[in-house]
Amino acid sequence: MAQNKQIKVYVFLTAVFMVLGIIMIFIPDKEVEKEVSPHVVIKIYNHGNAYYTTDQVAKLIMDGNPILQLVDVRSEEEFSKFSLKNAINIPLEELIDKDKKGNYVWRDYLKPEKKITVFYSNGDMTAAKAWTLATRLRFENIFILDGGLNNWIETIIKPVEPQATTATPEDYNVYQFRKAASMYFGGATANVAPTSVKSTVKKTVVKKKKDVEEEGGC
Amino acid sequence: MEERKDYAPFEMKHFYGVVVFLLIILIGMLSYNSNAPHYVKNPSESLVHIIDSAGLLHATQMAEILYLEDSLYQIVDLRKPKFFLNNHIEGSINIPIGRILDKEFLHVLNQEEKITILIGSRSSESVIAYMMLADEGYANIRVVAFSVDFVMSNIVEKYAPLSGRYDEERTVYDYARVISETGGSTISSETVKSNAKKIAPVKKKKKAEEEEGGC
Amino acid sequence: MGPLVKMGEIATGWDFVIAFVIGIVFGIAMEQAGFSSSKKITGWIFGYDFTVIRVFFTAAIVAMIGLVVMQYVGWINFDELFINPTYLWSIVVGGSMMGAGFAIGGFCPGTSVVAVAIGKKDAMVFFVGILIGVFIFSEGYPIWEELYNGSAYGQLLISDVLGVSKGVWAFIFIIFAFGTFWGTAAIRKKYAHKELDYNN
Amino acid sequence: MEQKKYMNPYLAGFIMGLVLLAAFYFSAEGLGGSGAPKRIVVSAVEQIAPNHVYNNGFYNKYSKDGEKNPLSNWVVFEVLGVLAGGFLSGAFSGRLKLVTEHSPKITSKKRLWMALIGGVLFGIGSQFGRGCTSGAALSGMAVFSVAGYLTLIAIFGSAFIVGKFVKKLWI
Repeated sequence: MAQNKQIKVYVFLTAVFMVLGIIMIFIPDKEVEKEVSPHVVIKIYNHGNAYYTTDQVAKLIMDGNPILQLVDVRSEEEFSKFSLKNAINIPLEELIDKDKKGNYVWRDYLKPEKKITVFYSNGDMTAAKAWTLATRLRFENIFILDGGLNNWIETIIKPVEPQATTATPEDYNVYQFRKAASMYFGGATANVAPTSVKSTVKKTVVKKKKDVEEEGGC
Repeated sequence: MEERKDYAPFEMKHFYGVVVFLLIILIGMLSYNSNAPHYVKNPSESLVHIIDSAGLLHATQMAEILYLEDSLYQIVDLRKPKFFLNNHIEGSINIPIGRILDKEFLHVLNQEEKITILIGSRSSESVIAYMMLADEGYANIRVVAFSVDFVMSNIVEKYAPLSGRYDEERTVYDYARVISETGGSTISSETVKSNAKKIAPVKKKKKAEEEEGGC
Repeated sequence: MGPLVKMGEIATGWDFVIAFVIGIVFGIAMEQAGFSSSKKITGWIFGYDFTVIRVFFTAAIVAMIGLVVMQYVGWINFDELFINPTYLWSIVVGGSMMGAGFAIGGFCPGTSVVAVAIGKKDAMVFFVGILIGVFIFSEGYPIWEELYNGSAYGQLLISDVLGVSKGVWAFIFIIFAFGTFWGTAAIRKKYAHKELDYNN
Repeated sequence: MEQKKYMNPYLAGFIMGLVLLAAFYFSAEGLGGSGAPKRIVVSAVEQIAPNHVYNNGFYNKYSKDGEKNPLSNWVVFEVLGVLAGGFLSGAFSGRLKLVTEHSPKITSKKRLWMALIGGVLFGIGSQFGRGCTSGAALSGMAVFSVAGYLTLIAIFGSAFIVGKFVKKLWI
């Protein structure tokens, strides 16, 4: 007797879930949030992969690596005075311009697959402003040039000799690299082929920054 | 033949119990108003606000505040605790940037009595925190274009607020000239001012990087 | 707007408290369902007890329906959830080893913890085995690092792969699951006699 | 103490589904299992040989170079909860008993050996699969992840096949 009472209940349950299932069909996926929430923007920054150092960018340029996409966020006038090789100029004011259809003009232009976009300005404050807005609007793979052009000059163009006392072999390697880079960017007559420079930048540059597997999985 | 089962049958009262339980949760969820941080300024407002560098405090103003020990201001240091411990501006509060939006610090940052000055290991760090707070309508937030180290060396130790890196965004060098001096370079300024406006429609793009989480 | 901790609705300090409480209810549900007995857990392989299948699929259905509704109503931001990344061959290799461990050992990590809690010595040995296994994997990591990181397809969603909405996949899965429920009920009648009485 | 009957699987499944939903709603991740033993191993090795942790790619990932103790993680506390929950439920249903559960056809010694082998296999497999039945399969399925379904098929498929060879262990 209890047996078919149980079956009746199971039939009832099956019916309930069939109805739920049919309702599910009509529930669409919610459109992806237009903006990245503030908490997540801070989390992305805090994970430490918002910056590219001048060494890494110099290496990418010297290798002629197509993955790099330099964006100068300063005004047009400053851009025409000086800019890094193959950089394009998107003044901060124009960064989030929209076309007629309401899409962000630069979001897709900067986002051909597998590109690394590095914003730079004189320091890294304006670049950080651009980075924050762009991250909020779901731009992809965007970074800040650490220290901006001022730092570029101080590290790449006029590298400082590490003092003998405190320097580790690592510092010397980096210094060698920077001296060669300085010649490369300084356009010295003796065209030092960059390939002969053994890359001493310890983090392999080409691998996209987010190679450390986020803590996840079990 | 009565099948030997070692588990209890599913009775209707179980079903009703579950439904009631779900209703309670439903009521709870409906009455719960989300007060997670969300944007008050839309992107263009945020851009306009940050372009004319509203809320930017100059080194001289900072020096004045420190010397006068002006209690109207409170300094928030965004660096990691280990940096804060080995040196920090006297009287400053340490809120690492990763936790700036956490609920614990809401009363510290979003209040009327004191004006908060955000400062970090570099100006980019403080401006990002500043934008996030300003965009959420936090009141009385200021930001600076220099770092804690600058304050320690150029204001606290000796009074020289306008020497050194007081505005990280200032062009410290005449780039073109400096480079040409180091070797007669060709100034690379092929500007690719692209006006390519043919933009593919925005695809639904999943965030590529793996988030923290898992089992 | 969930996930609460990550979206800043709750202070991060609560994260571990929530984890513990959720663990308790999860432990109770597993133990009550009978997951503390390896005989019951492996019953589905030999056809005399399909508890694992029933509990597993019901839980999946309920969670799926919940997520579909909540993401639509805006109570949860689906993009912020942790989606298991797909590493094809690593999963195939790992899965088959786990399957073998399941059939031979009679537990899985979660259920072994529950069994340990009620005093099953074989579960304690099983858990020690897991620790040894993890140690072996970690020590030999350089050897199979490529396999572990290879064939990565990122965080693929099955609804995206099939090009249907999540709700439609939920429906398909519900049909599949209830098919197995009724199917296994029939199978169980045939193999029920196989069940031994572990009355030790 | 007379042993109570088990709960109906569908009711237990319903509760587990709600718990899984709560885990996602509160902490954005599913109900893990093998994350805890992994972190126990990492922190143990870190105590004994810290520099070994540094240069081994796998430990390194979870040790976060000493800044954070690998054990202070969501899944570890969750598994502790499971332990407590299991005990409570066992006590409530009168199933607390220090025993080795084994089929009458095999000795308890053999059963313990089999459990050990099963555990080792599961330990290795769970790292390759980045999760176990509850972590990768169940949580993965619930969140529509292809990895979840793959893991499910791999685990249940191979368990069914291997099961044929180890029949006498169970029936």
